[in-house]
Amino acid sequence: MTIQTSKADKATIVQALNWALDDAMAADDQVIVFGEEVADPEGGGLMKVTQGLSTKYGSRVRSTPISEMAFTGAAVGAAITGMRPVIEIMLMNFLAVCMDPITNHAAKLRFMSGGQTSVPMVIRTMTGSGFQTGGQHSDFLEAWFCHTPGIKVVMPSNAADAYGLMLGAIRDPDPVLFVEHLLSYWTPGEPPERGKAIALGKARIARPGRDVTLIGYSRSMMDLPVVAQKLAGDGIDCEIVDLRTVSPLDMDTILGSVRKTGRVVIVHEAVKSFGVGAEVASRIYESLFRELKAPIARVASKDAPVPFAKHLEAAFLYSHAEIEAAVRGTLL
Amino acid sequence: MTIQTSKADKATIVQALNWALDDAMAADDQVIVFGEEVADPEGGGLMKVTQGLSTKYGSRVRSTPISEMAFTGAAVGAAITGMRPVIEIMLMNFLAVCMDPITNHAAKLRFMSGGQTSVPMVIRTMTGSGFQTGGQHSDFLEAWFCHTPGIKVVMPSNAADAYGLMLGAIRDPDPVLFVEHLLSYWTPGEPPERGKAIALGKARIARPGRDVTLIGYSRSMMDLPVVAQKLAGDGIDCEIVDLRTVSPLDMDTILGSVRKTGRVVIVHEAVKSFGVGAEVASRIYESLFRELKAPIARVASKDAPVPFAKHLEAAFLYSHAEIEAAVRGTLL
Amino acid sequence: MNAAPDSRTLLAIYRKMSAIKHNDERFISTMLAGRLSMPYYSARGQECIPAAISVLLRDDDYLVTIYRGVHDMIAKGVPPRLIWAEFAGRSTGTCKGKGGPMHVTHPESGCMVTTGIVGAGMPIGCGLALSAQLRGDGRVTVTNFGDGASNIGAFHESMNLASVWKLPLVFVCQNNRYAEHTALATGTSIERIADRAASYGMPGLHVDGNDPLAVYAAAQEAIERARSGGGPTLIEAMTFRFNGHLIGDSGDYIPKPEYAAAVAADPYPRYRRWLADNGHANAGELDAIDAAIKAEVDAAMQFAFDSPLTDVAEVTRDVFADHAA
Amino acid sequence: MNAAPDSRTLLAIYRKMSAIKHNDERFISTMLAGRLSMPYYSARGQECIPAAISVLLRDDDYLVTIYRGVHDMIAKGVPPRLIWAEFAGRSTGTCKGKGGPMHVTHPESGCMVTTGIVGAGMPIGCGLALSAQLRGDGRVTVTNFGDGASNIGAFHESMNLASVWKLPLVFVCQNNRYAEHTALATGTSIERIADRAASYGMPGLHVDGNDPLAVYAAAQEAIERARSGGGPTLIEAMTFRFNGHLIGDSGDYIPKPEYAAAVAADPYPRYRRWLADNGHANAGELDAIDAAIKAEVDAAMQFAFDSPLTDVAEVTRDVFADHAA
Ligand SMILES: Cc1ncc(C[n+]2csc(CCOP(=O)(O)OP(=O)(O)O)c2C)c(N)n1
Ligand SMILES: Cc1ncc(C[n+]2csc(CCOP(=O)(O)OP(=O)(O)O)c2C)c(N)n1
Ligand SMILES: [Mg+2]
Ligand SMILES: [Mg+2]
Repeated sequence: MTIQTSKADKATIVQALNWALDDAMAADDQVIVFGEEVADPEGGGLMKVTQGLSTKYGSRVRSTPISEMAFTGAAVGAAITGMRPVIEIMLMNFLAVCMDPITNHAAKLRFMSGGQTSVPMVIRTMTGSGFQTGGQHSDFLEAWFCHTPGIKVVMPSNAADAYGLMLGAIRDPDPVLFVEHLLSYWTPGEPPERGKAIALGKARIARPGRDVTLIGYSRSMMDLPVVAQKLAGDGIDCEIVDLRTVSPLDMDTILGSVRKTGRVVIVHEAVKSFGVGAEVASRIYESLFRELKAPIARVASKDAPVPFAKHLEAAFLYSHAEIEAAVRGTLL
Repeated sequence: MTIQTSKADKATIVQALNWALDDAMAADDQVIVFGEEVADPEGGGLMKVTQGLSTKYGSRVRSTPISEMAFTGAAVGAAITGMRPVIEIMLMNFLAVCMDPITNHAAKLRFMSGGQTSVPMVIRTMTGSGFQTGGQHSDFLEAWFCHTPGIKVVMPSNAADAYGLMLGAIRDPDPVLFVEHLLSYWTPGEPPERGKAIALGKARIARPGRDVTLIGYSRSMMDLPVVAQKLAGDGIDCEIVDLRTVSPLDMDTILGSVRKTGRVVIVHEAVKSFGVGAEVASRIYESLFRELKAPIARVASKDAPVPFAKHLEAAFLYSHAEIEAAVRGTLL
Repeated sequence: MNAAPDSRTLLAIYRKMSAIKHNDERFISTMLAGRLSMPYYSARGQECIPAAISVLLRDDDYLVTIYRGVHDMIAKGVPPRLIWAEFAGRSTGTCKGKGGPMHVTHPESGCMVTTGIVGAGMPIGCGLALSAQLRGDGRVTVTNFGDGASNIGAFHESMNLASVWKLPLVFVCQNNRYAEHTALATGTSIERIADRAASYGMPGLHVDGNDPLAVYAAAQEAIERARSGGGPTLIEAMTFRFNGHLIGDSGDYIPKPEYAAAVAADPYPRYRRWLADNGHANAGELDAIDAAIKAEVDAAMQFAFDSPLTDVAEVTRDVFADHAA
Repeated sequence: MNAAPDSRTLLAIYRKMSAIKHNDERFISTMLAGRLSMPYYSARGQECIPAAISVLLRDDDYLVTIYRGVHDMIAKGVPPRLIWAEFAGRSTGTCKGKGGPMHVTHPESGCMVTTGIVGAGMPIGCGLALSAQLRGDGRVTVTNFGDGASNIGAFHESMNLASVWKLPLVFVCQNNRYAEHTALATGTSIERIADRAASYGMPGLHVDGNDPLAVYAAAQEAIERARSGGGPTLIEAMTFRFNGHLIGDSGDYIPKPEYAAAVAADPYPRYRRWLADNGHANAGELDAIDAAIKAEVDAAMQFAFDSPLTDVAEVTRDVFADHAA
């Protein structure tokens, strides 16, 4: 695990995150890891992101009982003493059993203490439809946390970003919700530069273009390049913005792109209503109302729970055709 | 409590809600009420909304242990057998300890069961800044639930609506989050018509006007008429839309108003970022982009936890001056 | 006061165990053949528990179970063909394929909720029991969960609430010694989960979950107490799950001798032997039961695959009762 | 192994009790005079518990408390003048007036978190204790909560986690018999909350919380166990709060004889008498302590009202470390 060299051609997100945790733990003995099954006797995490760490770092890596409230709260407590806990909530829906330590405490203690304490913790969690896990295992709930002042939300889409953002999240003095996509774990991508953190709050232009700005993050970054490629064949030149950090939003990058294109399509896997897309759109309108050439389109999952059957699950998620139609719609 | 006659001039929201619960319980023995302190030996609820009910209806009204997860889940269980539980979560922030029964269960069981079971429960809760209760007792979290398909969100602003909407919520076949504002409980208003429910999902034009549409709900309905009144003096004629049901949104009423005015200011007490205002604005733009005369303005609380000190608390909340400036901004 | 089960009851238990086992085996083989796709949490090894409890329940008694719950559902009376159709995503499935293995609901057989959130079934069970208590309809609620679930807050709150309100409820902890890959002692600070009942002034019974007579006796006591207004009971039934947490689990984390001992205590052959040894049925009769069950499994599977896939328009239906379809 | 407290320690306890009582009385009178406005949860009647525990703690030991926590804070060493300034919304307050009575934090005295969410302090206490365990710095964490809080999920999860990880933690349940307006038996199914420790294989101690010697002895045992790696302890200390849930509470829900008996057992005069009767101090010496405390209260209040109100720009500061001011 630690013997990876810079010669590796490609890396997966699983590898990248494992390296990030390993590098962070090696560099700072205040970094600790806990969650259900994260230690090696229990398999090194549901997706093996923490594999090898407990063997290497001993009691700094612990498998917990099924007690999300207790161990998330424990991360808050350890963090205010200056430790840097990175905890794993096995799936994003399980955040519903431990909202209180996150939203009432982690996000607020810096403020409520008048700046005396900070809560430098990272909550890793995973989600994503496509595995037929049904209504309680694949939701995207990032909007809840984006609407909670005091916590940052990071949602990487490739290995290099996952590594750099994880290091950035661990070093960040404030709590970070770090959302990993189940489907993207094993996609090979550019390997990260070891030891180099990416600062939170910076979006990335994943594809430069002139005509329409496509804004996405997490899973939609697997889809937007495909659609953009297809549209390029018809002479439509899309710029793709990968938000990476969903809160706080990097409005400079977003507005820079929209100033150029005047057209926007926002795509996310979370259900559409009251989702992240609404905020992104509202802010763009607030700044560039007169420069927009068309209303901003939002493409997202249906406003429903995630269904079980494979063909229903596919119909729940946005499709490439919908994204394409939305892009063409901005050009009418 | 039950001897109120239609001759009463005015009613408060506390009275209206108490009547609604009483009338619903009298009409349907499947309506039950529980929550911390809701029975008479414990005082009939933090705000006395349930006062007298346990004396009248016996074990259908119960004070619970401090176990929000258990009793909210219990409401889900009772509801799927066809009972109509109305539970009280003492303050809105405490929803953070019982999100799971609400968002993973109540909101999803109809869908996940393929329509076999429904969850006709009402979750009453209260909140509002202005009482110096600090960061964990006065948040507005309605956006979390609006972003959760399968649950409706109702936020009344006066006694007549509170009564009618409570009856409507109890009769509704789906789960409803019913948010009451601490500051408005004792404001006298038009008395409700006993026995008459208001269907969920319908906004109300609280003031007709030509120039600018002001959209609000809950507390902001105490402020918008004041600001509109002031602006009327300067010849600015505001139309006020009280959403009442925040999810699902009554887009017909909203768009009808905006078609007329072409200008919109949305005001809510929840923090601005990723809040309800973003969705309302996005939908208006999606439908009426070319008819809008100015970008939509959102006025809301600062993106911060609620501070304790009175003068800071006041600075946290939007001000009348901000609303007024926003309205004037749309007219530039 | 409690009677030992007669031969008819004992064979009813066997029949349920056989149905659980054979459906389970067919689910797995059908998945491995690539004809079914789902996250499947096999309860193979745990069949005795719901089989022995369910013969004591009325059809209208309520059941709450978890992702690992097909055994509970079949024992309670959910028709396997509806479960098959659900897993195959058909319009004839219990939930039209919208729920899947973690969310089977079938009110006609009392199967009210299946949850995928650890611990979440217990509060819901309190509500079902509250409904029965207020309506005075005599229904008992059985709510199932695992050993790992006894560490989550919902367990504590529900046990306390059920006790304070004297709800007609039976908490059944199916202790298979692992929570996903986590051994009991890694997550739980005491040896017997049944002992936690004392924190609520509730009776706690610890039984061999692979012994139908032991489970039956405990369930009889608990159900009678619930039915007669005596309040809730916690039953901890010791067992094992032979196929790991979910299909695909390597089981690496289970020490080999522990696994071998668990399989040696497989309740199904053990109970077969016991029935024969004690003259309740001979091998031929038991084989005939199995054969009938297998034919039912064939038919259930056929029913599922012959049924139409659920219409994709269903993806936005049932969100609200009045939701535009 | 445990020694009884000497006269010096006994007077240190008295001094803390006096400071708690006199600050409390002044907060209330200042509120009633309209010079302070806040939701105030008086702990008058409970002062003995933190006073007797705190004399056994190091300055760098960690404290977690709740909205009803001024007694815990003062006993642990948070300077009253900073608390006064906090309540008055001054820039010199512990938290610049941004936290208020429910959220006082003062790391220098080990007061790490005050929470307004019932039960929420216990998980955080686990984390403070985990930090101490991993760093090997010998710190002990004391986490306070009420009787009502023992019914919420966080209690269960934290007790279990603390036990499994053998954390250096003391859980202190200040059982004042009411949770807001709800009597103990309405919400809790057993008589002694200390008995719930058995569910976690944890020692549970039930003591008279109005008896400094009893609290001292229990705390000594628990703190020594924690400090020496022996893991957590649950202490249930029986007490009463004389001023209701919060100022303004009518107390209607408390039976009059119960209230009268509780006031008759007021720990403050009782302890004064005991100290005098047992020759640890005479009335004059105790009066002198009280007089010094009252002078400190005067000064603390003066400090607060002489301090500037917090700048309104603070309303968007401290949300994030790098938040634009
Ligand atoms: C709140 C929550 N946390 C974590 C999970 C992930 N998870 C699913 S099953 C499981 C193990 C449960 O073990 P146990 O209660 O013993 O039941 P078993 O699977 O052994 O039948 C875990 C951790 C979950 N579904 N819900
Ligand atoms: C999760 C949650 N539910 C409800 C409340 C409202 N509440 C505040 S204090 C309290 C009573 C707590 O009683 P107890 O634990 O006995 O502590 P005491 O106030 O008696 O010191 C309640 C219900 C809350 N703050 N948090
Ligand atoms: Mg298990
Ligand atoms: Mg109490």
